[in-house]
Amino acid sequence: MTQLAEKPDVKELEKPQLIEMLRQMLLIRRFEEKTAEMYSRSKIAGFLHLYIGEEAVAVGAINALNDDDQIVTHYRDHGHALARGIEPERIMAELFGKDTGVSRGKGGSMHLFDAKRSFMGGYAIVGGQLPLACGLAFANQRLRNGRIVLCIFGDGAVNEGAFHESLNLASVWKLPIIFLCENNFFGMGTDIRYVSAVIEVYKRAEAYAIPAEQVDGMDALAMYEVTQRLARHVRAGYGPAFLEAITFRFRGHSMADPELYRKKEEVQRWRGLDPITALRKQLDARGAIDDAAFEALQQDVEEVVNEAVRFAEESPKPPAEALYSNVYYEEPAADA
Amino acid sequence: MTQLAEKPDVKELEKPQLIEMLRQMLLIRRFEEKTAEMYSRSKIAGFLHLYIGEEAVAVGAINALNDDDQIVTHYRDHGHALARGIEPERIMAELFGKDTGVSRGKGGSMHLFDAKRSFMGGYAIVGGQLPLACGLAFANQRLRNGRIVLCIFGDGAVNEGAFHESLNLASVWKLPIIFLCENNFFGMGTDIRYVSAVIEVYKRAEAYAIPAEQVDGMDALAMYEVTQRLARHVRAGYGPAFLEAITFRFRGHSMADPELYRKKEEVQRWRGLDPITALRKQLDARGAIDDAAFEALQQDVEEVVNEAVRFAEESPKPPAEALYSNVYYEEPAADA
Amino acid sequence: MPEIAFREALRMTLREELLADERVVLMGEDIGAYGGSYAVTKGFQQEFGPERVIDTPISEEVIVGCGIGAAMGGLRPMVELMTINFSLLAFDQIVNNAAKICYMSAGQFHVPLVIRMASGAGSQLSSQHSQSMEGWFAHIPGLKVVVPYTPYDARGLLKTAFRDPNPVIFIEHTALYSRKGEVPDGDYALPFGQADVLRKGDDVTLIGYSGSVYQATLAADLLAQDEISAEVLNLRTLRPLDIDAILTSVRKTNRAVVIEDDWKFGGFAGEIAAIIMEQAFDDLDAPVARVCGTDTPIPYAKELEQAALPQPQQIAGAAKGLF
Amino acid sequence: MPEIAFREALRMTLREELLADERVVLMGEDIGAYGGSYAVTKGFQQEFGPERVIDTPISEEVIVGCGIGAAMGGLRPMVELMTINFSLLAFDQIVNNAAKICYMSAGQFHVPLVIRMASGAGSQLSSQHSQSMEGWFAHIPGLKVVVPYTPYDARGLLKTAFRDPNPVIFIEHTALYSRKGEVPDGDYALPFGQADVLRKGDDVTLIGYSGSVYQATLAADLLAQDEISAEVLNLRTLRPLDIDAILTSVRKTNRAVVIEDDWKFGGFAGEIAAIIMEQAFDDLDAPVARVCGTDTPIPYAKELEQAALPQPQQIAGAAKGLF
Ligand SMILES: Cc1ncc(C[n+]2csc(CCOP(=O)(O)OP(=O)(O)O)c2C)c(N)n1
Ligand SMILES: Cc1ncc(C[n+]2csc(CCOP(=O)(O)OP(=O)(O)O)c2C)c(N)n1
Ligand SMILES: [Mg+2]
Ligand SMILES: [Mg+2]
Repeated sequence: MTQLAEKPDVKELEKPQLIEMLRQMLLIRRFEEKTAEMYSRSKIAGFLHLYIGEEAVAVGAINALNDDDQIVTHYRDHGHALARGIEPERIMAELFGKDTGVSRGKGGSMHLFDAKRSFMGGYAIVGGQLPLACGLAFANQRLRNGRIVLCIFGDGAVNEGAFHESLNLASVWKLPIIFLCENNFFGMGTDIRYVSAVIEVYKRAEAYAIPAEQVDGMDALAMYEVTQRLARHVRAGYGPAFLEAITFRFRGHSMADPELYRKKEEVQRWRGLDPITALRKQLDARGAIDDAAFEALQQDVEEVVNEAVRFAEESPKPPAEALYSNVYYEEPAADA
Repeated sequence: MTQLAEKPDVKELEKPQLIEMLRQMLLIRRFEEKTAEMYSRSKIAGFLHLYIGEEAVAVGAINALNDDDQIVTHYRDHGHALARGIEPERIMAELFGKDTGVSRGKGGSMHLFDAKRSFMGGYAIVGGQLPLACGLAFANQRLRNGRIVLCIFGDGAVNEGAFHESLNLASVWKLPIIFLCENNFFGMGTDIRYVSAVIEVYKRAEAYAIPAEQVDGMDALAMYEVTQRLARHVRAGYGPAFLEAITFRFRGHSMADPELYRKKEEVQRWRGLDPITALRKQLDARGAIDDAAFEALQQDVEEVVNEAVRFAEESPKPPAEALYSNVYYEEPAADA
Repeated sequence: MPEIAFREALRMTLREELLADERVVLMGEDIGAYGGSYAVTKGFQQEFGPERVIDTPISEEVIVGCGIGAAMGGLRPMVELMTINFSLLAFDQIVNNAAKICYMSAGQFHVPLVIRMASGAGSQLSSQHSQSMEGWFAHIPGLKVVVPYTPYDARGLLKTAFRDPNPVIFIEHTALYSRKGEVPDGDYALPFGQADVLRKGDDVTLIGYSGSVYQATLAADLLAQDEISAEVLNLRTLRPLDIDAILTSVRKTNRAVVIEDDWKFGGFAGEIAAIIMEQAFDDLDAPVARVCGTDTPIPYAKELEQAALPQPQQIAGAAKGLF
Repeated sequence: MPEIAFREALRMTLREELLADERVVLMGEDIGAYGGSYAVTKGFQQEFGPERVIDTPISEEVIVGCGIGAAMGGLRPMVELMTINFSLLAFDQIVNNAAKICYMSAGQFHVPLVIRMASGAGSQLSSQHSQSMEGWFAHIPGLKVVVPYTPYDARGLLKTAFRDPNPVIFIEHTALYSRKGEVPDGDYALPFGQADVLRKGDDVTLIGYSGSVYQATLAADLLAQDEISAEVLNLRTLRPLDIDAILTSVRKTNRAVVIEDDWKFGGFAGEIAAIIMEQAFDDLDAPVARVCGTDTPIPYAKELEQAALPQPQQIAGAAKGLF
């Protein structure tokens, strides 16, 4: 693994980098709107969990990491995968269940993987990825490769035993992990206030002597700033850090969600805090973008997403033999 | 269940009650010394976990509860069973694997049960009894029967996922439970400092907004005082409480333990703080006991323990059919 | 008799239990405000209140352990685990506590607990969300394992589950929730351990449970086209297992195919095959055939997933192979 | 060849792996300062340091998950779970992650992890500490399951486990640790999926694995007294399973008894019996017999516990019943 240079401080971010972050957020938004459309047209099946509204969390945090830092996340993973730079068409192809998908059609929406980009996977058992993050970080520590792990999970995962065991182990062994909790106040249809003894999630990290912060997850630059700061701390060998990002999902938990459990007004209020509008304003203030440039970005993203759909549509299905491959490890083919 | 009167405050404990507590501690001590002897004579088999050195925790805490409050504990359960008033001979018979044992020879040392005394069992999967405590307390809450649950576990159990899930649930649902952690600084051969991010166990309860205290587990009266105070709080419906008792086991983890992991000096230092000597001094100061009375107690306990062994020896083995009974619930026989 | 959906049969019964017995409480993830991930408890929290129909944290181990303790403590709890895949997180509580407390305490305590969970594949949920582990529960002494196929089964067996003083694992195949079937208005209960001869036949016995019974009936249709008369057996419960019904049918047809969504190797179909061959060896004209899931995790892509599951054509083919 | 104990064979091999490969780390509860609850790693922490031989918190789920992640991340970890009973707390990690990551990622990641655990009953540890769930692991595609009987097996198979790029569940019956057997000094590895004909015979095949092979050999002695020549098959691995060796032997003897400590109903012995009857139906003079643990939790009392486990007399009796 080549150790890449650290990313610049938020204040030193140049125009192109700021624009790129905005582009990624627009891409995630448009990409997911399209997946919803494709789901209703039965091009995509299974569970589809949209990230719309939470884009700033993924884009801010992941852009602040080194490119070879590892990411391990949950089933709501499109945003994280796109922010990490995985090709939209290969993600769309995965959702279409095609052989050209990132997981060759075996994983689907909840299980995106990309070894080349140290994207260690989306996992669908709530809390199940936290122990894996400990192991990945443990390996980094032993191999002294300078890589850290970004472990992403939701507010609902905090009540799983795996959360407790993982934070304790990470703290005792000083593992290089940033635990990033995307607190969108709901675990499926359950309000965090009814199921969590302490609703300020970051405070629970104190029980493990892990430094913890809370951040506005609707502000991409704030996410970038705090993630980079924590990454330095973690990379320096001081042990894990915990970050609670306050955010909100604008859509239902999954496409199947009737949303009986929350008020339209609440959703509306949050839509008013749209992270994309927010970042656009910030860039505007820095004179980094004008309307024309913004529309150009939208244009660009629109084409990328349409191209992704075309690619997915035209891609071949996995061959019948694929059912039986990869159950056990196989020597990689020459091209791999 | 008849609701019994609460126990008196520690200052109001009368001489007979104080003497009884001392007697219980002597009984536990002598009983277990005898079980060790019987183990080496192969009268007892399996795992045998001695409580010697920790007697004040069980005696102080359990005497402060109402007699119909429920106790659920771990495999190191002889002390808790004796303090709850279960007949020594029926416990010894259980260890001998006899039909007259509290669990009719099916449970052995790690699984003592006594429904009549609301002794809900000793459990051998570390942390496995905490979820049960939540359920028992939940039932008490719904049945409004005024009973609370004393859930006993060790410092090692604190790192199990079950601990986390149970404390969170108990707090959110305001369940009537006292979580009693017997912190003897070792989980089997592992020093708490190497495996727990926060070694002051009671502080971990803060992550669940559960009021928590630390107490000298070598002081029976201090145990009594704090347990009774917490019991009032819990019984009043304010939700669970957490108590960390600092104690030490004078013997190995189990009879099989070579004790490679700790220094003789450390054990000696703690033996100097013997909880029985300590309580005897306190009673002496209160003029509640003199040497003659103490020797009488020892005499009495000696006879009780010998009688228990005789009873166990002479008791019949379980009938061969017992292997197949109780796999599923059976209507109780007339006498039960 | 009126036709209602499998889901309705469950709802009807759960409502009756909630109305009939104060001690009945339902606990689980998203069974309240959300209405249940498969809408089985929809509206219940509004009707019975959050004290009776309780949303839990995402903490499978304590949800189940709490159900066990509540049952020991005098309530009549029903715990919903959303899906069988998540039961792995509560396996210790189920195997080491629920199934053993009555035994270890020599009958001083027992655990009248119903644990419901959805099972099965077929909705493109990929490997972690598509498992069928009914056989693992059936392996454990101390548990009872219920696997209804029809709405009639669902209602009658759930009733019995709430009358049973032991821990009952009640498994619902997701493909069945919306399927309709006749259910009498009146109250009735179906005993555990009594299989149902869903279709009479003379040439071969197709044995299934839960969702796989449906595949068996489709296979029976295919076989009928070839003048092969298949008897279809719906097991209804795996523990206790109605061995008599299985042997009676096989002694008549002299051939059997066992169908199971779960992996074949080390699966429950092997137990059924072994029992038949042990006890009806001389009645068999051919070894018992098994048609099960492929020896792979379940993939996401539709065609691959379908290929991983027992198909009517395969079952019919296996049956014909016995002649 | 020198005779060494099963435990020694494991120690020798683990030491070699630690010496040979920097990436090898051992993690588990009490494997360091305490020396391992069955003394398999005694002295290792002193020799290799706490960085290589690591005491973990009592947190089975993260211990296993950490092993999986470490394996994905480039190490060669060995996780010790103390006993198979505690593996239930890590079942989700084993079933949903270890066994599926290679598949779900289409081979982009794999999990070269060895998970060791002690298994079996017979020491009066009562219901929660006496289970044998080898068959459950064997049921899961993506895992390999190793069940050594002799010290020779233990050394050769553990070597192979460390060479395998997949998650390997390595199960050690507690009754075997102190048993001695011949082990060559030199380095050697035993391939997975090759059973061992421990004793040649013509009249009946006794099939066992891990601890149950010992009962099988005792039964063979009893049968010899009645002029019945029993062949004893030691399976060595359950996944992959050496079906050829089983069939070859049964085609010769025409009779088979499968012995397993675990509960019979829904257990792995049923799979073996089913396979034999499916593939050697016409070679059988009698249905395959199974001698397994009783359908009860394991009780504490000595006589009751012994009655719950397969005994040589029972095995011999079952074998005679086939004539
Ligand atoms: C162990 C487990 N239990 C339950 C589920 C079902 N489930 C899927 S997502 C989810 C809610 C998770 O909420 P949160 O962690 O806050 O993430 P979010 O969906 O809000 O991003 C639940 C209960 C599951 N997948 N795994
Ligand atoms: C789930 C589980 N893991 C491991 C064990 C083995 N074990 C038995 S007792 C014990 C140590 C527990 O220590 P602690 O909770 O501090 O209680 P103590 O023995 O010190 O009273 C361990 C690791 C077990 N019984 N259950
Ligand atoms: Mg959430
Ligand atoms: Mg301890």
